[in-house]
Amino acid sequence: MAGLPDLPLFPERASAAAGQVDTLFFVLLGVTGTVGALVVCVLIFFCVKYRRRSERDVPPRVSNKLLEIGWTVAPLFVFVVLYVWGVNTYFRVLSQPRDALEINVVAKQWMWKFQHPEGQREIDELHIPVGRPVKLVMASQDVIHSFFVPDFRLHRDVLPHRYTEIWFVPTKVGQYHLFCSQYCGTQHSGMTGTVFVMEPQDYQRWLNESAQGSLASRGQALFRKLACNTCHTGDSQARAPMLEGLFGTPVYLQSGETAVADENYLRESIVDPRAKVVAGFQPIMPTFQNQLDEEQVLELIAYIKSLKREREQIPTVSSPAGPQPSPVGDAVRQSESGGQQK
Amino acid sequence: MAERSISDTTNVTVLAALLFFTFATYFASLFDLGWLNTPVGLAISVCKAALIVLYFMHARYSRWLTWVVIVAGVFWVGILFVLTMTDYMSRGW
Amino acid sequence: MSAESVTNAGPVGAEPRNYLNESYGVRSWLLTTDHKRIALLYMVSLTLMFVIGGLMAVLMRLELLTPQGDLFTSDTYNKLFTLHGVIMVWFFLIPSIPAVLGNFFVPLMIGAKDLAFPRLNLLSWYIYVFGALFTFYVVVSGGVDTGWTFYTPFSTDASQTHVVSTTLGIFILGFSSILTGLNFIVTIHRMRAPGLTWFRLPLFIWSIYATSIILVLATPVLAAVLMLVTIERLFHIGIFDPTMGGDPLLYQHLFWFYSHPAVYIMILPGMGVVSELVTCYSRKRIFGYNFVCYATLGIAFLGFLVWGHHMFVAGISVYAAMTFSILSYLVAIPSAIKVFNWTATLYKGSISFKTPMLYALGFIGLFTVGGLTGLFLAALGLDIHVHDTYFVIAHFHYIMVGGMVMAYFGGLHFWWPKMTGRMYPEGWGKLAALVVFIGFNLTFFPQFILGYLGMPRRYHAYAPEFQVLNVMSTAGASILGVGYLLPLIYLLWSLRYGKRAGPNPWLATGLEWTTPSPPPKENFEVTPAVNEEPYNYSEFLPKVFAAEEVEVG
Amino acid sequence: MAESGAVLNRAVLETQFADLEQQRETATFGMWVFLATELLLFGALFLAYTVYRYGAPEGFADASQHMEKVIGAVNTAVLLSSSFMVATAVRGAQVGGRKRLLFGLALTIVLGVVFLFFKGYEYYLHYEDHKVPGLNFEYAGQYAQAAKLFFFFYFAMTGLHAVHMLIGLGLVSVMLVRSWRGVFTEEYHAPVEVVGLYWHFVDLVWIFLFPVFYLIVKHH
Repeated sequence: MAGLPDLPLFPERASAAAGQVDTLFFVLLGVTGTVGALVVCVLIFFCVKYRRRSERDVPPRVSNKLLEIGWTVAPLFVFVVLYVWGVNTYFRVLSQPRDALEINVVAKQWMWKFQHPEGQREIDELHIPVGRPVKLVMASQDVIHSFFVPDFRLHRDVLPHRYTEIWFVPTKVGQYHLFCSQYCGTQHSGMTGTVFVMEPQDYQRWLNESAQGSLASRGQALFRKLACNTCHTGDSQARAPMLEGLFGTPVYLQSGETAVADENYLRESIVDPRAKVVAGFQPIMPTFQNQLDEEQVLELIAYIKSLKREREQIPTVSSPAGPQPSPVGDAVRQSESGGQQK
Repeated sequence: MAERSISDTTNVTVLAALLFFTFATYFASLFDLGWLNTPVGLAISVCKAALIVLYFMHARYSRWLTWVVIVAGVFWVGILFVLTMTDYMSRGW
Repeated sequence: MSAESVTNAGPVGAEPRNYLNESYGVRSWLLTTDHKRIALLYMVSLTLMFVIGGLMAVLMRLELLTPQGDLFTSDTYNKLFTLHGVIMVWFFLIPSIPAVLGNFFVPLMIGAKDLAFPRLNLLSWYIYVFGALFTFYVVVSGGVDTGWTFYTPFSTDASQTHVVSTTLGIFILGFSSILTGLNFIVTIHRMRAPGLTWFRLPLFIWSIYATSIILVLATPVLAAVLMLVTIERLFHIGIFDPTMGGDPLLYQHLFWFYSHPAVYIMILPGMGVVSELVTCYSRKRIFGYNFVCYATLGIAFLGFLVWGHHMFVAGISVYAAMTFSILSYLVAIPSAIKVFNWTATLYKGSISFKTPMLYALGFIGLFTVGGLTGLFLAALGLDIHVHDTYFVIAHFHYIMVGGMVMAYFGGLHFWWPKMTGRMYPEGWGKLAALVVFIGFNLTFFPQFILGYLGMPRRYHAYAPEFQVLNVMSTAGASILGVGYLLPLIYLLWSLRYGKRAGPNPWLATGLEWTTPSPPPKENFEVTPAVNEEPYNYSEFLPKVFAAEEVEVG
Repeated sequence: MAESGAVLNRAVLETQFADLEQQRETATFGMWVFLATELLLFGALFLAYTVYRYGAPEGFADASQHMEKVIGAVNTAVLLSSSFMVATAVRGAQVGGRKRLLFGLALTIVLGVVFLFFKGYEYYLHYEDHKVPGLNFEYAGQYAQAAKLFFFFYFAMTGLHAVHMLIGLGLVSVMLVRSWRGVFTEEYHAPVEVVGLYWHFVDLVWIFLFPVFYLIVKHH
């Protein structure tokens, strides 16, 4: 055996949130440690000092109402402080930055699948650049899983049929454990992976090496294959709503309500189109629930999201200053070149 | 504490009220009152339930202990509803 | 007759009539309506379940000696922790103190002849056994692998094991819980001896009362949700299946509406026992009796408002999470009050360190650790890290095992003379208490560190850097196992060879100590009357000593 | 007469109680506590119903149009009348009117059976209509998913209610037999009261089941 066994006692701090969570931990440890130590010390002190010396001992009665009220009210104040601190940390960890690198996560028994916006796909491995916010949009294909990277102090359940989100800023280059922490069956303990946090230039190199066509482009291909474009033609006479520029905008529904076209809305509209029908249209769209897996749904959503960007850039593209590459254009080119390579 | 019996007149009156409320709730459901339909239906049900608890179940003439049980039961169902619906109603915020 | 009986105060040659020698034969036990005999029936069945559940824990700890999952297949391991949880939670912890010590001592402590509904009491035991049979069937026929929490959609769609038999077993057991709780509530309200007002009740009664409220109001929700899981699994209607319009989080809401208060079902009776022990062995009235009473009810009530803290990362709304977080802090206050009051009770006391007192002191220390680490989990910002890790495992084992099981053993030793008429061997008792305390801490303290390091719970194989702490934990578990085995042996031994016990070997106050050990079938020769507050040691003891002097003189 | 009453009382007084009054109050209190349990049992199901109705209000309203409103209303009246009969029987027991006791209990059973008959007929209609989830569920239109949940909760909750009715009918029958044998007196009739409480509770549950399943209005 070579030397002492590996015995870490504290996890690494590899994300921006880790420090905040640890601070809260140490505050709690300080407060509870003090209280706990005090109780135990007093307990031991009393046990020694007031041990029975004679079988005929008759101790006096003691009571003190003020003391009682004191130690009822004091914890209340401490707890309020701790609570506010906890909520504060929670919100700081949860509230999302704007320019995050968005990566899709599909969990299934018993693996993690990742899709990068540029199209790279990985299983049980996640490569990300250091120092840049990363946002994960997660869904499960079967049961509930939970995305857990201890060194990032991060935890979020991954639910079937619904997107949950989580974000973080990796601050340290290295490799980190990824665990599934919600029990999910036979290979639950095997549903682990590794997060590779890389220098930006290394990440770029990795991206180039593993390029395989962007998500949006795959979504576009799928869109055609499923013949979505027969109804979603994109003009105002179509049988189905226009998808261009849809993402992130409010949608008026037949029920009179309004919904925001976010990922969860788009997802629902694909797998259960009749749940929220857009005002002015018939519920004629069939469900794609059993035809698409979660990854394909995410690809379609990526495509729909990219349609928004394209429209925003129409003026730029048609401007005399010369064509600027739009993400979708890039993606299509990439996928074409990928196709040629095969 | 000796038990107190409830007279037949009271019993018959209560039955009449209950049947009337049943008709009322049915009648109310024939009209589209907008969001009010469900509250109206439930309010009538609460009235009926109150009559049964108070008279048929003798709660009106019972010890405070019975009342503690009734209030606790209703209150705990309230806890279940309020805290769970807190989650569902604020998910979209 | 054996030699010991000569030293007994009772008439030489014949043992006085008591509930044990009142009648003989299997029938007289299986058809008894005597609460004391039913308590013993429960004790035997619970011990059996405890041994089975404990063996499963030992097997799990053995598996976790090495990072590779090499001793069992992952399926076997998953079944082990599921059954360990199911058996320990529902078939040992929930009934433990209420059904054994509560059944035996509630009527004795309030001066009643029996519980209000003796036949219902026997029925509760049969229902318990019936539920346990389902669990045995599950064990024998191949097990269940959902975890004791039965999270959907795993339990309804994915699991290939005996989910339905297990949920039915627990469903049936629920009736036993409800009927036991109902019986206690009614008994405590309606059957108290003359003069025994609420604020003259021993704290054990208060805690059993609060526990019963939880049993009665929470268990039906578990019954409903298990029913839904069973139907969903059998018919796939989509109740909790999100692809068919259901919401798996609703399952979690309903499940934890029961299962969080269930934690208080498990710990409140333990607190009651500890209050009895601390007062008796320090010869003091409990410090702040009224506050402890209110704290007991406060825990039972607030315990219902905090279930959402099991779901902070599950996808509930942030506003719901905030609500549940603050409520979770609130429930810690009455628990803190109790710890402070037990400690303050020792002040100026006359403390003797008999075995039950050792367990009680151990309880206070371990419960404090368990309770304080609960604050870590209630803190939203921290729970997103330690949720579903070994930190949680360590936390609730400090409460369940360090708290409840310690209190159960303490209470068992304390009342053993009353229940059996025999003293347990004091030296062995102290040794076992010490072994349990050391073994427990060695088992579970490393798990706090493991948890913060990020080892998730329910892992059959784990990352190699977690090994050293896991080995420590397994070593502790083997010590703990020995610690539990010792009382099993010497308590059985004492049934035959133990010193005979007088009516009040500890010089304790309380009605149960005024009747012979073991008590007669009808508990008291004359219905006792009470005209003083509980734990009135400062007046009780001088009287006892004076009487002794008269006798000697 | 007084003496035979005392003998009888001694026979029905259980040993753990001091007197019949304590025994009676204990019994009714026990039933009330049990009803609190029942309340939470049904409460959990009502909550599940509420959550899904909150998620799909139109779907639930749509599905509710398939309910047999009139049968539901008639059944409500039947059940309320049966409660009245129980109340009459209890009154009879209290004032020593044996005839009224027997009459009340018998009519309770009749009305209870009528209720269950109607309920069974309704179930049959739903079965014919292919509205039984897990058995033969078919639903046209965009609300199929919500409707399935609606009908599931309908069957689960009215089914559980019907099970309670059956238990109640059994208990009332026992009471009828015991009153026929003359067990109950002015002093001792706690079992009738306890069973009465249970029956009223089952009635209460229906009072809420009726509007939430049968009477959802579809807005246009």
